[in-house]
This record gives sequence, C-alpha cells and structure tokens, in this order.
Amino acid sequence: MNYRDLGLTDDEYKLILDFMGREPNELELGMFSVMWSEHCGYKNSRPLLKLFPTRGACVIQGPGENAGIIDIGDGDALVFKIESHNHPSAIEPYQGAATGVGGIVRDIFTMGARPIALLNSLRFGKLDDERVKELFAGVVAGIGDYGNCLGIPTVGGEVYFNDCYKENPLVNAMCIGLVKQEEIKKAVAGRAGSPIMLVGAKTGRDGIHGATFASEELSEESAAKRPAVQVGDPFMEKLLIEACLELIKEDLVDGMQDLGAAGLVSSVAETVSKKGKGAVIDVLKVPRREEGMTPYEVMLSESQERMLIIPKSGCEKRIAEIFDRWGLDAAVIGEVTDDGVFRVQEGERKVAEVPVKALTEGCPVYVREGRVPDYYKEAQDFSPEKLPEVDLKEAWIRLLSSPNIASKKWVYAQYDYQVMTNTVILPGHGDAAVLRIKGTRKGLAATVDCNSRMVYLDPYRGGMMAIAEAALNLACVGAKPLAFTNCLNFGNPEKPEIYWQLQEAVKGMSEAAVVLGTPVVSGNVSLYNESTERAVYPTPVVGMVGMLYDIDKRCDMAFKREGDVICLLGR
Amino acid sequence: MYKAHVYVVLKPGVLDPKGDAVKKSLHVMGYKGVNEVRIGKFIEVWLEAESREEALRKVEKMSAELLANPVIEDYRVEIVGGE
Amino acid sequence: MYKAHVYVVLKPGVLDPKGDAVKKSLHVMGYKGVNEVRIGKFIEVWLEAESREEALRKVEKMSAELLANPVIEDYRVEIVGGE
Amino acid sequence: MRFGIVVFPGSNCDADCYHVIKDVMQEEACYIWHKETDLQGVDAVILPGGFSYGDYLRAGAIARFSPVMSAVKEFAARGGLVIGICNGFQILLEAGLLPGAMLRNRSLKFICDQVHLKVNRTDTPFSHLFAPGEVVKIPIAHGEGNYYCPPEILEELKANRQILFTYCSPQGEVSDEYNPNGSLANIAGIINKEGNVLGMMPHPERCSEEILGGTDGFKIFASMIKWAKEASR
Ligand SMILES: Nc1ncnc2c1ncn2[C@@H]1O[C@H](COP(=O)(O)OP(=O)(O)O)[C@@H](O)[C@H]1O
Repeated sequence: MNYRDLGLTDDEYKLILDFMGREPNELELGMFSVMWSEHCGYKNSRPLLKLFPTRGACVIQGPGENAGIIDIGDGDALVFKIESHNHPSAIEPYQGAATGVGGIVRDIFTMGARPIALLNSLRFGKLDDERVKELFAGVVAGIGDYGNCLGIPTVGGEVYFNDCYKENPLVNAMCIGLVKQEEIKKAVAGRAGSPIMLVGAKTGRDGIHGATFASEELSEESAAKRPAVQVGDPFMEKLLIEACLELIKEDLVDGMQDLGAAGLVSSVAETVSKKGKGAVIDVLKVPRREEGMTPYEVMLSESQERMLIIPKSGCEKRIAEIFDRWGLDAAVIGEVTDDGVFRVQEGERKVAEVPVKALTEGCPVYVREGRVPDYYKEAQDFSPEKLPEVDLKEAWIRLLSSPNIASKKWVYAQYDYQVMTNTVILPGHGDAAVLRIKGTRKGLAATVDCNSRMVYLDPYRGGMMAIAEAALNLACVGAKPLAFTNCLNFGNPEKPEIYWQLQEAVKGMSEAAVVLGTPVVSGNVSLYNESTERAVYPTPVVGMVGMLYDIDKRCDMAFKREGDVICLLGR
Repeated sequence: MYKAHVYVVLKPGVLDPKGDAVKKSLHVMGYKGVNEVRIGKFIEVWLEAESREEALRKVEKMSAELLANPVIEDYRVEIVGGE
Repeated sequence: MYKAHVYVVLKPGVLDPKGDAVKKSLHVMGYKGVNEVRIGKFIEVWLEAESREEALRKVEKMSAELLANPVIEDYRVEIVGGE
Repeated sequence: MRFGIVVFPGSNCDADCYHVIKDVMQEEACYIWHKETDLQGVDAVILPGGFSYGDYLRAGAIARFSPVMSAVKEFAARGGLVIGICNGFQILLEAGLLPGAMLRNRSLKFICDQVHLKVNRTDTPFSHLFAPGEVVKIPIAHGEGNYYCPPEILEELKANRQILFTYCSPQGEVSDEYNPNGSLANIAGIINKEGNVLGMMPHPERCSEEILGGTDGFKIFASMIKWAKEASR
C-alpha cells in the first residue's frame, strides 16, 4: 500500500522515515496514517484551538482527555463532551448515528462518570428530497434506539435543514456524566509490567481506516473505499458501563480507555504515552469475530463497544470476576513496557515497532493561510433597506411552517428523555434542558446551539453568537453558564476560504467565551465536510452546561397566568 | 397473483448483536452445541405480475431498493407460488 | 456440524405494522401490484449434533422455547447442511 | 414493606424504581440480581423497565429464562404482589404470567410522551386508592407496546375484568384517537385473574414526585403498600 493512498503527504512520509530510521512496513505505515489523520492528530486545527480560553475556577480537566470535567461543588463534578459522526451517518444513517452515541458515551464513563444525559445537534438537506428524509429518519431512530437502550435520557438538541447539508449531513452527539471527584479516572498507564486487557465486543473488520475516512471529502469513491459499516450493540455498551463503573467504585484500575477512531492503535498509544511508557500487544490474543484477520486489520479495526483496561497491581482476578458477572469476556492482550516503544507481535513474530511519541506527538501541524471568500464582502453589504416588501401575515405563516422553526416533537418523541427520573424541564418546554441532581438541591442545565447561517455570513460574529446563544439559553431556564464543549464542523481546511472561516469562527467563539467566563473543556473537530457539490456551512456547534444552585428557581418558557406582564429585554 | 419469499441476511463480517445474544442465551438454556446464530428477515410478498419472470424481476428490484439495506445486508428472492 | 434454517412468521390474523408500512412504501414507489407484505424472521443456526435427526429435534425445541412466541408466531425448521 | 427490584442485564429503570420506593415512598427496597433463585423474603416484586438483553429477538424473550423468573412465578402463585413496568410487562407476557404478546408500535417508532389512562377497577391491590373511573396522566416510553392477544383471550380479559388501564382522552373517552401504539382495546395494563400480578406499559415511577410534573404514579405504589400492610395485619 502506498502512503498516499493512506492520506499521508510526501513531507509527512519523510518525517516518518526520520522517526523510524528505516522504511516502515505496511502496518507501521497504517499506524501513522490513522494517528496523523486530522481526526486523531488535529494537524490543521491545533494552532487555532489554542485560542480558546481553557481556564476557569470550575475547570478540573480542560481539553486533552477523553472529556472535560467541571467542579459543581459538594465534591461532585460533571464530565462532558460532544463528538461528530458525520461521515458514517452519511453512508448508513441508522448505524452511523447509533455508533456515534455509543462513542461519546464511552468517552464519559471512561473517566469514571455515570452518563446522565445526551444531547444532539443535527443538520440535513431540505426535507423535500427522498434521500434526505431517509437520512433524517434513520439518524433520529439510530440516536433514539441506542440511547434509549442504554437508559440515558436524550434531553435536548437541535435540528436544522439547509441544502448545504444535503450530501453531507452533520450528526453531533453530546454526553454529560456525573462523578464524585475522588473517582475521576484518567487514561494513564504508569507501571511497566501491567497487563493490558481488552473487554467488550470481539474485534471484526469493521471501520478500518474510519479515522482517515473522516478526514477526507465525501465522493463517489468514498462509497467504494468506505470501511465496512459498524453496527452498534447498545446492549453490550450497557453491560460495559455497569461493569466499568463497578471497577472504578472498587478502585481496581490504573487506566481505562475506550477504543474509538483508530482502534487499538490510538487507545494503546494514548494510554501509555503520557508517562513515556511503551507497550507490547500480541494480536493473536485479541478475540476476533472473523477468521483470517491480519495484524493490520486487528490493530486498525474500529469495532465498537470495546474498552482497554490497565488493572492495578494484583486486581486482575477481581476484575475478571466483575466482568464475568456481567457476562463479559476480558482478554489480556499485552503489557505496558518501559522503553517508549509500541511493539506489535503476532505470536512470536514481531510485526511492528514504532516509537510511541512519534505517533502521539510527532504529527506535523499546519498553520495555513486563510483567504476572505468573495461571498463575504457581498454579505457585508447587506442592508435591510434592500429587502423586498412582503405581506407580514404571509411571511409569518411561512416562517412558522418552516421545518427549521416548527415543533421538533417528531424528533424528541422518539427519545426517552425521562429515564433516570431527573429531567425536570423536558424537551419542548424550555430553551435548555434541566435535570435535578438527586440528593441535592442542585440542578444542571444543558443546551447545544449554533446558527450556522450566521456563521457562514460572518464567521467571527457567528462564532460569538453561537456561544452567546448557548449561554442565553441556559440563563433563560435560571442556570449560570459554566463551561462548554464544541464540535467544529467545517469543510476542507486546505482551501483558504474554508480555513478562514475556521479561524474567524474560533476567534469569535473565544472572545465571547472570555467575556462570558465560560471556558472550553473539551471538543472535537470534523473537517472535510464537503461533497463534490459544495462545502457545508461552517458549523461550530456549542454544547454548554450550567448550574442551578436551587432547582426550585427554574423557569420554563410557558406563559403562566393571564394578566402577567410581558417584557422584552436587550437591544 | 404470485407469492415471493425474500431472505435478507447480514453480510458476512457484519456484527449481529441479536444473533450473539440469542446464541449466549441458548448456551445458558443448555444448548451448548450451538456455534453460531445469525438473525435475518424472512419477507413474504404477494403481488400481481404478468409472469413468473416479471414477478421475480419486480421483487428483485424492490429488494435492492427497499427490503434490504445494501450497505449491510444481502438478499435472495424466490417465487414460490402463483398462476 | 449442522446448519439449520428457522423461519418465523406472524400467525395469520396477527397485525403486522412493519409489513403494512413496507407495502405502503412499495405502492408509493410505484409497485402498485403488491397486495400484501408480511415480515418475519429468518434465523440461521449452526450447531453440533450426533445426527441430522438430533439436530432437527434440538432446533425444533429451541424454536418452540425461545426463537418464536407461540401467541403470535408460527415457525418452521429445516436442516440445510451438515455431515 | 420490602420491595424487591429485579435487575436483568439491560434493565434501566431499576434505579428509578429503587428511588421511588426508598426515597419517595419511604419503604424498604432491594435489588435482586437475575441469577438469584431466592427473593430474599420481599413482600412485592417489581420487574422494571429497560431493554433486558437489548430486547434482541423480542422484548422480554430472553429475560424470561433468567433463574430468578422461577422464583417470581412461585411468588406470584402464592399470591405475592408483582408489578411489571414496560419491559417488565413484556417479560411477564413472555413468561406466561399474563396472557398475550407485544407487537411493535403501529407507528413503528419508539414513543416517549405523556398519555392519559382510565382506571377501570379500584378493587385491586394496585388501584384501590384511585377514584372509580379516574383519569390519570402518566409517561410512556416504548417501541413495542402494541398489546395483542387472540380474540378468545380478549373476551376472557373482559369477562374477568382484567383490563386495569386503558389509554383514553384527558376526559376519559376511550377511542382509537387516544391509542398511542395500536394496542388491542386500548390496553395499557392488565392484571391476572387472581389480581396480584400487574403488567403495564406506562411508567408510574416517572410521575411519583411533584418536581417531575405529576404524582399520579404515586398512587399505584401507595395502593400496593396499603394493601400489603392491611393484608399482613
Ligand atoms: N435533535 C434533537 N434532539 C433532542 N431534542 C431536540 C432536538 N432538536 C430539538 N430538540 C428539542 O426540541 C425543542 C425545540 O427545539 P428548537 O426548535 O431548536 O428550539 P429553540 O429554537 O428554542 O432552540 C428543544 O427542547 C430542543 O431541546
């Protein structure tokens, strides 16, 4: 396989040769290609992400871990993150969206938190198109079925329809977890000689090169090149949640990491790299679903519902007991080493040997030049005087009948939003969802927002508005906005106009976040959201979380009594 | 009128969580010898057509378009009855 | 090892919401001649057994116990392969 | 009074039921793992909602083979109070503790909503605190709640007054318009002939506290508690 087919550039390949001191073999090249993809390596976005404010009194864990964590007092913390599953959903909407939910939920319980709420942000083409309808229905059903089965309420979200998303829908899922601060877990393996355990689903050929796939534009070819579609197994995930949280309660693990994009390669590399350790993995010990899988396939598979566990010394037996109780098999597939090298064995045969740091930190970073797109100047020339005269009544009716404004009950009625019996402001009743925290007087509020048309017309102000809207939505239910997560859904950053959109939007978001005192604690970047036709609107989705310190002081949006005064605040 | 049977199965290699759950529970019930279970769909279609061939052609087409999801499933059609 | 096919269908008279929906979509898609669609399950089971007869007996039994619900479903078993 | 809440792999309303019994009703609650064969001397059993075994194959189909189910059957046969909520109802049907079966909702979609129910009987352990003919508001959340049984069974259910809850309008009108899932005769919940086993699709544990927007579910648990306490006196 040629490195270019794997999405690596000539310069990147030279860098790899330097790290390796020799030609990499196919597996080694594959490991670099997934770790250095935009999805895992953030090579186009990292410099921009530095603009975001990440500090604040409430921040326990900022960006860099599986999810961000904030302090909400009394020893409690909230863990949250949003993530995209855009390209898989474009190919197979039901499974793509379902596995997107599965992935973000794993990010949360990996940190030791119990997932307590889900939200989602969805964007599709216009509903008069049959394929779009299918995508829409499939995505909503996929999100619903997965979250419903897990018993995590899906409490909020947004849906928006515009032609720019016709070929490339956006499917972002957010999860919030609750954890006692002393039970927070990070994905760190610190002790050479620790076994590395893999638990959950068996490994199949699905999703190989999903990470690279997510980092390319959608084209006719991608249909042919696409990885075998991953099918979600929410029941397996539910068992994993319960079993993994038990391990944490009993303090049995050093490190825990979910397997997401780039499968074993990235989860192992990321777990051992923080303390400068290495690892050796024997692919023959990985339980498989299919016969004849090569080391390449085993290492790069993105099969869902799998977790990596690094046990505390002497806890292996108890861990095995707990997994057995939940009907899960855990396999020891390798061990942590001291030498900073990632070694892959196939039994006796060594099949790959790569310096861990080269994978996790070696990825080059690109600072690109942006260019102001032509449409922007036109948009700036806008003035309300240029608008045509319209009949106000007709305009009003047309607005109300737009799917973008109409009730979203069709969507949220498919989501169990009440399981866990915490949801006190239900979908459709407030600008943000509100959940009580049992045993306290506190409540948490959460919302996801982005007006992508505004971001398109003016990325800088649009970025600001996304943050401001989220914060306002929280304020409207009576919550103090605390921190946010975000998913930057943009087109191909190698195009200067797109890079400019990205840059400006991040600047705007950052400025607004500083003013409002709401730092970012986690996020995800999804670039290359383009088809041969067009790029999507720049869509930096903001998921914001806030607190009500007295849940009785909450407010939904219904008018309460005849005769009450109606005020309009602001300018 | 003709009657067709459509068998829809998951492509080889595609995870079948339902089949796996059923296999496990069969083991618990004492059917230890069960090595694998895959769960697909069995669809019966009654339709008007000029001939057996046309019926087959039609059902093949609707299977590809709607009854099976080509991304993860394979299908097979059989005409089993009709004039 | 033997391979069995189990066909599970809804009993006559039991409503099939999914089949009805598929029929309607087929009409919308232009397949006007479709009179009825019923959606059941097609289950493949691979199992160890001493003989074809034993395999059949076992799969019959697991179908009655688990694979089909006698209140709403009928089933049929076929051994299709094995030594 | 002590409630045992059965936990199957995939149950997900177990903790909600526990919370209601313990914190709201202020009674004793314990979890019973599905592999247990002993019910720890509880006075009532709750089969909670969720997706036991992922609801793969058919909702409740696999759960009925859990070892605990034999104990539940014996308990029910001795007159113990058993309530199956949502997935718990589906399990009771699959296990034959109640007649009938569940089909997919006629909309083919999962439905999460608030519905109204008519309480058809107030002489049962689960409903004696309601007023005759009372209409209650209660949440539903299910994909397979379309109750079905053969016509002769339906006749029996009617003759024995086993249909405890029917979907209806806010005013109590029972008609197809107010049937959320296509269920036969608008059935939302049925009891066995003896009256000690209830299966219902709606979730009383989700409306037993003011903060959750309603307390109609509270009366079901309160009825059970009062009934059991009086019976043991
Ligand atoms: N994809 C979705 N998932 C869950 N809830 C959603 C989704 N889309 C919209 N909602 C819910 O529907 C309600 C109305 O949404 P929306 O029309 O976007 O309102 P607003 O304009 O006030 O944000 C909100 O409660 C929102 O959380």
